[in-house]
Amino acid sequence: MTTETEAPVSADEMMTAVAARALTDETVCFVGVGLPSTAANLARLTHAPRTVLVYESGTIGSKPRNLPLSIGDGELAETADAVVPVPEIFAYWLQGGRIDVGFLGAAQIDRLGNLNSTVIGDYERPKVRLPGGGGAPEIAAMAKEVIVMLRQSRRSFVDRLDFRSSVGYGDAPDDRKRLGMPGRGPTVVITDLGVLRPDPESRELVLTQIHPGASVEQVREQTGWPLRVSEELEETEPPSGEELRELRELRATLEAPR
Amino acid sequence: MTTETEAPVSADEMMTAVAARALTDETVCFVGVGLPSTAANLARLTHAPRTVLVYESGTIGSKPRNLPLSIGDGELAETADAVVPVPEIFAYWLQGGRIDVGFLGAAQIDRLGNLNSTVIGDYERPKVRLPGGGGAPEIAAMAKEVIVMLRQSRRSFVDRLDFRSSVGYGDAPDDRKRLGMPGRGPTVVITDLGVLRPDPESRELVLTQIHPGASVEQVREQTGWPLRVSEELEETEPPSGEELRELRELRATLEAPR
Amino acid sequence: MAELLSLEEAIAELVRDGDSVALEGFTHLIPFAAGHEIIRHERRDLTLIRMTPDLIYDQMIGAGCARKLIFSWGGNPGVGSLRRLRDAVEHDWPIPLELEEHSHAGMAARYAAGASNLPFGTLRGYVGTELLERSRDTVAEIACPFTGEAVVAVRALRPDVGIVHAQRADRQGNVQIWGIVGVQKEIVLASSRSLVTVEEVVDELEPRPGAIVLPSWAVGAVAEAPRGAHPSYAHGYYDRDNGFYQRWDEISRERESFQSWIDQNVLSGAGVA
Amino acid sequence: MAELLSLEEAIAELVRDGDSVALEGFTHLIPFAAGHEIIRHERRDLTLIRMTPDLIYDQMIGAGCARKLIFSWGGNPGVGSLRRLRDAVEHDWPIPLELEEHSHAGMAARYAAGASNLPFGTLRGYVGTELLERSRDTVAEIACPFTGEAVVAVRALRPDVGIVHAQRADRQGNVQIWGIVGVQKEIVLASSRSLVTVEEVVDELEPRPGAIVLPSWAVGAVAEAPRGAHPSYAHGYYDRDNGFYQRWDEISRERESFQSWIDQNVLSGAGVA
Repeated sequence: MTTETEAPVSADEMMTAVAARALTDETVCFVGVGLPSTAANLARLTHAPRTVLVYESGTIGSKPRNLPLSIGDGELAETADAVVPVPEIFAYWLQGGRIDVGFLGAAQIDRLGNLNSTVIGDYERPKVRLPGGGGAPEIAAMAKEVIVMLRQSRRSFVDRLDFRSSVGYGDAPDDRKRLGMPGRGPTVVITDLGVLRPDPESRELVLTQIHPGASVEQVREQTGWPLRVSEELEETEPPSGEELRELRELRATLEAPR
Repeated sequence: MTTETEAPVSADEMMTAVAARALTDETVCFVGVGLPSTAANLARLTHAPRTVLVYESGTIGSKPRNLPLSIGDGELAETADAVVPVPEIFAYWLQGGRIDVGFLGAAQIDRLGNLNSTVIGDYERPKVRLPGGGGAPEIAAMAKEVIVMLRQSRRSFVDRLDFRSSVGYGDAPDDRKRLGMPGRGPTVVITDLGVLRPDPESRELVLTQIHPGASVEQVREQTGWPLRVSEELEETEPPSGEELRELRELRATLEAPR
Repeated sequence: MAELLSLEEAIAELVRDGDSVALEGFTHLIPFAAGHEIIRHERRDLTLIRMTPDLIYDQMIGAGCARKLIFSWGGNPGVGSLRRLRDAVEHDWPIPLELEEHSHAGMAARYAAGASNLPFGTLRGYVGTELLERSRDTVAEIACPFTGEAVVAVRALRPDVGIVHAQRADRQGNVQIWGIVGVQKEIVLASSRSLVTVEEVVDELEPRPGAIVLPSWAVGAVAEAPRGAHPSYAHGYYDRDNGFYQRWDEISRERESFQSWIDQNVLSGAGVA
Repeated sequence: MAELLSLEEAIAELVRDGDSVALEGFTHLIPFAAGHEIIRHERRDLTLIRMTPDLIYDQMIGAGCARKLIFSWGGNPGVGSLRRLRDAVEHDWPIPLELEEHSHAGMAARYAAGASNLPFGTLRGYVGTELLERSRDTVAEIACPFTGEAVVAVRALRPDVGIVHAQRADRQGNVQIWGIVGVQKEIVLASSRSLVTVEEVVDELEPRPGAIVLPSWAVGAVAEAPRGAHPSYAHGYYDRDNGFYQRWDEISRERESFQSWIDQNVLSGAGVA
């Protein structure tokens, strides 16, 4: 299969490459479909070959050659080390504390990393009914750390969530502890404009990294609260030729007829 | 294999044949090793070919050709329709209410069919430490009905148990209901001398059947409480030639080297 | 022993107006043929239960079968929204739809509790989220009697009818499932009545790696429904029709296009898309 | 990733005096070789945990390794008593043995709760029995928050060390088990440290019907121990040595005959009986 490597880097590609880099080798990842699945597979195919992918459909150690469109594609089972029932994947594996990294997306995020994937507007009379929490509430609570991926805009980075589907840091720095959550919470939020990380004290998300071509002004404009910017703001290294080639080959498998 | 059919019928053989007859076809039995396993397999090989044997080791629908010495012999898995983990066999299958008949033995039984398989003497300083409850407490509670098999003597048919390991009818006729037990409790107690059944009102065990060669006097003598005898006491039909042949062939597989 | 019925007989016999019905299959083995048969039988006022409503419930909701939905993730996987579900929730079309919303972990625990004949399942979850506040009837915080720790109890699910699709059954009605097994066993065991649709009925179930077997006596009815999971997939038989999942976004966008798809592909009895 | 160690190294590293240790295997795959290694290492004050203590704990108790036993059925299956267990309980020989006694269903629920990182498991059981009164620290009645129904909570088991035997591992330490799988997975996942002894280490784990796989990263250590489950059995490798189970009744009858058997067959390092 030949793939284009000369086209400019898209926003999704940048997010995916940055997310993949956030994974060190031998990490056990609980993965949802879409960008997270692409990022985890990209890591596996580049710098972190022993990354373990766990899908909520019950496949453990899947090594798909083609990107799955759904969380339960047949290839995930065929290439897995083990396939277990869905109650077991949540009870023994996620709640059991065996997941290093959970990937989450969302429609809205607030400054303490709490997520909304349930509704826009009022719950009873929603403007937009979103898919809902799915595996996210327990991934957010139980994974040792959480990587969040979503595009940055005033509609997604909001002062106040319309619904709290999953807990980041709750309402205060020690809320996770109070709520008995074993995981550390969201350690990095990757957007199409940059990267945010929680302040070690207040847990408020701080812009720590900016992608090539984006400006701090632009990021501030797309954030629904007064955004704090790190004094040591870094610029993201663009995807390397190898990253881009692997990524585009991967994405091509998603569109190709099977 | 040739087996003796002319030897006199032993006490164990009589108990086993009577227990096998108590099973109608298509019954799902939760079986322990020893006489119960022999009885259920005898039923399966004679009048009740569709009897389903469930062993607490997790084998469902085992069809052993040789009698197992332990509850988890390899042949039970090899001949099973399904093998499930031990937590599942107790949660989904026994507690789930899918067992028609549970077989239980015990060291002691009282007049309300409660069983002791834990200690003789004081719990802290026992005269004899018995194996303990094992699967029995929940089989006694959850199986739709229970068949008890044990030899009759003043040491086993006691006025007061040294320890209540499993509940028959508790302390009063409606105790099972009060304790929230879905099963009907022990419907028949098979001994080497006869058969006892609970009185429909008081639940007290009543002698309803006596084996050939035994006398009511003898049964009374071997019972540690004033035994009630049914007005319609029947004599047990001795094992037929076919029953005895199948039974002796089965028991021979237990002793034969594999 | 499971009865071997035609799909039409099975739905006619098992599913009644007002029932709570779970058609399960986690992405894999979604019982589309059975869902279409329920639409053809014009069953009404159903409480539909599924972790991921997926296209099958989008179709059943759009067709007016459902009064209530119990679920945990209601999107079109990898594509976007379930537009008929949204239309029902946002605009009461064709009729209002009550929601009972949980997380995946909570739903899985509720099914397992149902299969275990327990009144509730236990997990660490929901805390700190608005799901907890929204679902007080079915989620409650309880304290561990030994450590005092707070955990969450979720009410057991015991559907009136549980329906799953599987690869095979033998002529006695024993069912074999392999690949992603999801919550198939739990649904069959948790439900008062159960139906398993299968790709084929065979003489013997040859053992396979990763396969589970549901014994005939634990299954209510078995009905042959070849390609009965399409456009989802049946491991070893056919792949997921990702193209159809993508096209559904267009088909379901407008009420008219949806209605005409249902008319032509379900109500006409012409079979699955 | 699981470390591949020799059995001697593994026991030296993982099992310490005073630990709570579960050597599991429900009749099948009982880790005798690991138990014998613990006896050779003269570990003391252990809390031994097993549903069915079987011969392996009879030996370890007789050898003085155990301070406490957590169990649900302590007989010699199909044969009779565990005479060393009885001698410890009835006559404090070689040292007193504290008992924590449960039912099988309760133990299974306790292991599953441990593997699930829950503080307790839930079941319908114990009610009306003296087991409930004897085990107040680990069994408690609780009420369903939705229906008010009484059910029983059992305290989760999280052993310091969990040890099981399996048929195979690959060189990365992934473990494959088939036949009766018992509570092998639960023990490995519930324990702080875990060891799997295997019949053989192979290049690749060929998929097999009925097999489960424990991924290497969920296992602490793997040690090769051929015939390591004898006199119990390893499905596909060797049968249960029923004759030894019957002979054990004689060997274990007297303290002297037991001691001399241990000396000759375990302490001498001559290997398993």
